[in-house]
Amino acid sequence: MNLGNNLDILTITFYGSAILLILIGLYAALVKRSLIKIVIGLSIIDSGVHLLLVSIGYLQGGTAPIFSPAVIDKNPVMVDPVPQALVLTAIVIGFAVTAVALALVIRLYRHHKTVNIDEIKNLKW
Amino acid sequence: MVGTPVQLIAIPLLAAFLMPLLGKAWKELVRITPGVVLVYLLYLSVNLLSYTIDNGRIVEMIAGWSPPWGINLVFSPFSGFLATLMLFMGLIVWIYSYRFKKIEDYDDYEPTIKYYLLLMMLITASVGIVLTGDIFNLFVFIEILGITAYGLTAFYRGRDGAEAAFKYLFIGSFSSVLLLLAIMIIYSQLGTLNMADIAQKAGELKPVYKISALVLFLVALGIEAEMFPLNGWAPDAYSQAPAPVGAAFAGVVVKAGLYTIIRLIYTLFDVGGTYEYLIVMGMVTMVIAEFAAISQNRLKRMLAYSSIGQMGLVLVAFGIGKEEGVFAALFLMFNHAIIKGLLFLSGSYLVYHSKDKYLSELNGIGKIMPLTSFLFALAAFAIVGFPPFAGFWSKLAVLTAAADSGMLLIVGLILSVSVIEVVYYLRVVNRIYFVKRETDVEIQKPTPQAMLSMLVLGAIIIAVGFYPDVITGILHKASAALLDKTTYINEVLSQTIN
Amino acid sequence: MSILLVSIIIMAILLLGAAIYAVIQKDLLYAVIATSIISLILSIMFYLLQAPDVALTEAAIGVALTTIIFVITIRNTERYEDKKHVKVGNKIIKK
Amino acid sequence: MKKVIVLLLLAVVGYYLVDVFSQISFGENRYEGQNVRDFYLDKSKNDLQVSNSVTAIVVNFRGFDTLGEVTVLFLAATALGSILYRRREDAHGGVVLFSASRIVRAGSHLLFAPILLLGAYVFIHGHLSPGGGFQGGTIIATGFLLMLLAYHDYKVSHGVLSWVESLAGLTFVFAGLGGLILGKTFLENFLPVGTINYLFSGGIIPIIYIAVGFKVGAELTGVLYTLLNEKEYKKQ
Repeated sequence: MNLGNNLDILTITFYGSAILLILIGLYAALVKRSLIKIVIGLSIIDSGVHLLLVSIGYLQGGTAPIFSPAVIDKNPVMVDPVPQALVLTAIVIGFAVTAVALALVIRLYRHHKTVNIDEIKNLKW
Repeated sequence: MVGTPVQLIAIPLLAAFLMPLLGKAWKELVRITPGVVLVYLLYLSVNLLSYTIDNGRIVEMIAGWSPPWGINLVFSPFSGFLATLMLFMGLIVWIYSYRFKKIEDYDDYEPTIKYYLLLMMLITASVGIVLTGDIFNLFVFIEILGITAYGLTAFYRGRDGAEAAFKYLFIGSFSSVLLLLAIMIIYSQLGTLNMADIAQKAGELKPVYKISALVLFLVALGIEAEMFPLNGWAPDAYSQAPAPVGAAFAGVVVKAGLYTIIRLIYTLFDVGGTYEYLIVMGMVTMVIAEFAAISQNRLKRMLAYSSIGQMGLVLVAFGIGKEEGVFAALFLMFNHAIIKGLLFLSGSYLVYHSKDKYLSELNGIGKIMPLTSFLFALAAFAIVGFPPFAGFWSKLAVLTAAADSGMLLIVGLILSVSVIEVVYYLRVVNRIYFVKRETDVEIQKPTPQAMLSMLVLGAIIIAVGFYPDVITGILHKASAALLDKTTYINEVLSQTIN
Repeated sequence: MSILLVSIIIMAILLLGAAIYAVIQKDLLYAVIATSIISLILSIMFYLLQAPDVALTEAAIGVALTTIIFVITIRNTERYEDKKHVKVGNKIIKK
Repeated sequence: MKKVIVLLLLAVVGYYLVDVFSQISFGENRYEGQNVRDFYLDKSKNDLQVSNSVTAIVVNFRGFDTLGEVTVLFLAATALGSILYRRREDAHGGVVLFSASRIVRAGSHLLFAPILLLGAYVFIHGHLSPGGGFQGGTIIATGFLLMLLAYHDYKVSHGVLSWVESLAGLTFVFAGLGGLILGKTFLENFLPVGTINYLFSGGIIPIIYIAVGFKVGAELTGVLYTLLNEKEYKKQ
């Protein structure tokens, strides 16, 4: 599937939505008082960064970097596989960090019976 | 040569994957394995270091692709020295935590295995950060370090540990996002992830990218290295984590963070003004942290702030630049690892059963626990820089370096901050020896192996104090290796596929 | 403008809408569902950006696993962000 | 007040990001001459005979990252267990996300095997088509998740999980050390590479990716199992 050559609109859509995702996530992580909301914010930031990274690797008219039998003889232009490999790693790492964060939230709930940071003494700053 | 640098990473990973199975065979193996691995790695690392000092860097390719195509590990006198130091501290921490009461105090065997696994990986991740020559690989190792550090901080089942760990994780997530953005900017412009290649091509970068990447990197790594506004996690994490882990944070983790900052500034980007920036940030970090330390009434928080202050001093020394500044900074890092390690290790036995670890609970403990108190006092004297202990020489080196560069203001500031340091450390020593004991908190005798690890550190402090030459030779080589950027680039990039 | 382009823009708007919804929604369960919608749209976007591997990963990890661990956490802690809702017995009452 | 500061911060960050990224052209070829992208594409097609070049990068060129990545998951599972650890006497009743009806149970049972098969297919063909160890492993974990949700008392044997996890991890490290032992470098391919687009191609790449698939599947199942078995706290 080819995205066409409306590069300006595509730039604004992909970069714009990625940057806005980062900002929305940042807002949630910094302003919200619920620990779960904060973790949601962090994972939204991660999503934005991943979108940004994949967009950077895109090449106009490129195909997916897979030499399937259909394309191998045509010597096609391919998008950059490196950012994709990096994002693959980053997604898995992000999941691991989210899992640990949520485990900590459950632990904090056990002790405090709340996930609101205003009521958890040491988390205020 | 006995082995290659990649074994420093591969063997602990092998052991980590094996440990759950070993535990099924014989439970004691879980406690012993990390120690055996660390001993072997230390042996390997010392051998490699002595080889490197004579013959120059070892650049190891991974997966058979020469730099800049593949990932590579660089074992230079500089990175090798730090890796050896980290492995040594790791071994000491392992000896200390072997059958450490508070870790073993479970009716179940599960947490023990997790503790040793996480501790071993904490050391390995730090070694990986120091050795790697690739920025994305650096990111992966920083994430490994992060996960282990969160797990270890929340290890005790009290509530404060989880709070400290969440705080750490929150700040750490921002750090990883910023790192990823910086890597992205560099890759989009230079099309490479290899450090030497980036250093070579950095001149082609437009200033906006260069500066933004550098700023993103500095903020992200400043979190690990406890730079000033980003160190909110440190005092909590230090005081809530199990005692040996606190020592590992001070001796190993912070070093890894500092290393990356230094590597970035000295090798990757030569943006004007970063050295001055380092000096300013270092000074600010140092002054604020030392003032925070003097107002603490809990032992571990005081030690944590003092540790941040020392890191500030190291940044100042690196900011002075030149051979002397780098030498002084490395010497400080070495001393800080050993001495702060001893302070954490011995201090935690002094306030073992106390709940809040107030300083007032140290009163008169010198008569009850003479040897531990003596070691604590020894470390306290060493860290404030009294002759003839190890700390004296490093502080002297910083002051000489600053004075030689004509930065008299800095000399004055360092000296006055040192006075604060002297005040609060002597206050503690005074409490230990000359104030009458009032609390009835129970006393815990150190286990023999904990005593052994503390004595080794104490012996090193005294030995380096009387014969600083044993360490300065290596340090000079290491600082020369760091400053020689061109050889670094050439040696890494001249590797070919064999 | 091709249909593809229009649908990409619509997807971007949905993506941001879901993100804003996830942030302002007080019911954390709905917020989590919104984050899984973000992941779903992202994975389509990755596919359009010629990154099928990343799309698969995001679909498997972002949509399925991340959502489920959030849901488990909410089940183990509390469902509402503010104090206006309290759980009495098995019912949730608005104050 | 705090919101104002945060909004200001967001404005600064947003302006900065837009400023930097608006200068990075979207969809254009940015590199001239020799560069990593072309090198990887070329080598993955001609030297390694791997069809999916992302797999080639993840497992071979940057295989060290992947080793680190599996370690991150492994440690996350470990840390999770340590964080949520509770003494047996404090434990009390499991969490029921929702009570599954008979139809759901029958459906889950029916779907379980095909999902596992799909996961295995995805990671076995990681070097030929999109997907691979991480995706396949996650799919397998989803299959177990289905069973865990449908049957509250569904037990995943911890012993089996840790055996699978450890053996898969050891396979990865030994596949890496194999190169070192044979006088090459760590993680270097030491098997014949075969022909591109055949199942037996790519040397050690499919072996490593299959190991990663098993490891990720076992680890994620372990994470889900630990979280699902988090006991509700004793009500005072």
